[in-house]
Amino acid sequence: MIATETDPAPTPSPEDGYQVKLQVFEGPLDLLLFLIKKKKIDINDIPIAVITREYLDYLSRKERINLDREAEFLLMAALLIYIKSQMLLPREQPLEPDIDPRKELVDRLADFQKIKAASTLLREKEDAMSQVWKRTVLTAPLPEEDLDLIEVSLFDLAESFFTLMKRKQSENPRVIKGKEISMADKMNEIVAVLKARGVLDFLEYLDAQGTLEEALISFFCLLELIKARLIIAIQEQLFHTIKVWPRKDAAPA
Amino acid sequence: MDNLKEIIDALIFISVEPLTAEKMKEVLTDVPEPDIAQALQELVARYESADGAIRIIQTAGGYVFSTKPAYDPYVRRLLQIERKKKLSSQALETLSAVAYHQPVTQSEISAIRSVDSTYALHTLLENKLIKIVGRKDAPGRPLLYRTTEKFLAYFGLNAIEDLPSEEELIKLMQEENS
Amino acid sequence: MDNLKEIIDALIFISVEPLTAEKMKEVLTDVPEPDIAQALQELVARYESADGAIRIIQTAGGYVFSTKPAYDPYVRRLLQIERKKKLSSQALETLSAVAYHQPVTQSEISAIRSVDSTYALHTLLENKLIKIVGRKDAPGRPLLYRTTEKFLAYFGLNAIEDLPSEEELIKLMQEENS
Repeated sequence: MIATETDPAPTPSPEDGYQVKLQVFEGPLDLLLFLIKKKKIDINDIPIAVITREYLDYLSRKERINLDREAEFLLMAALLIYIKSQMLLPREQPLEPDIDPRKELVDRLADFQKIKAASTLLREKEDAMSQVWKRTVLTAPLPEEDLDLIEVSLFDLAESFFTLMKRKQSENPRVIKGKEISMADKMNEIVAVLKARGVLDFLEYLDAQGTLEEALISFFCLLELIKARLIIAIQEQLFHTIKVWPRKDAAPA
Repeated sequence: MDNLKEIIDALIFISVEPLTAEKMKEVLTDVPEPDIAQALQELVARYESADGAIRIIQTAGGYVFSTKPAYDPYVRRLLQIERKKKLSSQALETLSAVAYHQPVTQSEISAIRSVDSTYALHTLLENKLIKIVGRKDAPGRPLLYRTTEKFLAYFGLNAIEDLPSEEELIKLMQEENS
Repeated sequence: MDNLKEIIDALIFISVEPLTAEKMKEVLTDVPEPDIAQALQELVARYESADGAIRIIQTAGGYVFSTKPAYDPYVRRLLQIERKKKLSSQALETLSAVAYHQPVTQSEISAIRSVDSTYALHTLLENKLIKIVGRKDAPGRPLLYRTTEKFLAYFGLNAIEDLPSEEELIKLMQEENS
């Protein structure tokens, strides 16, 4: 019965695409709060019959509701009707507040109302902060050191792995992507990077290469440049990365 | 130390993240804590009352330089930004629900809002305004969410205790109802 | 313009790159060039003579804030401290690969990441976030790695099963389809 009364069977029409924009209420609690305010009802003593009628009436004006959320709105309708039926049960004594069938809904509404109020206040803060600008700080270069403590969250960790999976997925070893890279270009690039930065962490540099092929070419270039005595590569300790410097006495590349 | 204020000035200026009192202490090991606190306070006041366009604000548990609001139009003109992006109302509502109920699961949030909140949570996660902090000891062991430091900084809050209080919320609700 | 100096102050402060005179002109279209030049000069002088630790220097064709040299030792000390508290993205990625694939060998990790991960593993070992748990029954009998108790404690996990599952991650990170 509920279904026939309230189910506004979606009629496909060209306007359907615009439902989201017309949507006024984010969810059923939002709609309920609106009706309660409109009727100037005390949230702690909701005349459930009145509010249920209003709610169902609103649902029937389906153009106001985003169809994606229909199930959630209907669920609330069912809850309202259920509460109404509970209220109608014959009783010997007046309702105790604790067993008032409306209690759970009232609690939810009160909490939701608070969240809405908090949103309003946070929006004000957001507006104020939007006029305040902080600097984008570029970190000054410092000598490399071992990094001991960490300050990352579980999500950083999970996200890191997710990014890794995505990267793996997009890598197809049988297809060589990108343009052809010449050794000469790559060598010039390395020399240019060294000029700009002074020192290079070679593992990081290899990692930054787009493809395995490019990384391999970079590695051969590194060997070539060492052989040509244009750069120095040093691995300070076993397991540590290889650092590369331009040779001071090197002829201009 | 004679130039303690200036040292703190330099430290706040150079720090990548809001500089906490703890970090200041780590750098200024020989300086008594109250001295640091006082110098800091005087420094903040100095920028506040000075003519300059910049000042020090307290946010996310630390101190950081920022522009004064009056210069927003010029900054936006320089950066060629029409206006800063704001959160959607769904995202903001979801974020409020996380902030006031944390740590909280996805289905709890959806129940509070009476709407499925998966997508809003996803947006907030991507923007690093919330984070996963573990799992709830409940059937299905759902993931638990909390707000982040970035959340505090985004709203100019210093700590989670600075969220609008119960009284402030009630006051606002009464104003709206009358 | 009354507060021209302060506007320039804000612009230099916020600019990611050294702010050129041309850029200032672009933002301050209505202001005569000599006025900008004079305000800039006065602003630079103001910071130079003020007590603060920061000043404006001319570099790479533009103007940029910098700390005064006297504060270098403190700045360096702070940067060292800040640096130590960050795990590089390399290390984090490696840690995530170990977490989700444990027990795992160095060459398996390197294959997953398509990068040699020896150094990152070494860093993680030193920090006791991962440990060696034996050798794999495979040619060369390579070492096997697992995450540690410290890893769990750090991320607030009771057990490694509490890590968000790959399916959960995919769901969370999915682009909205509708």
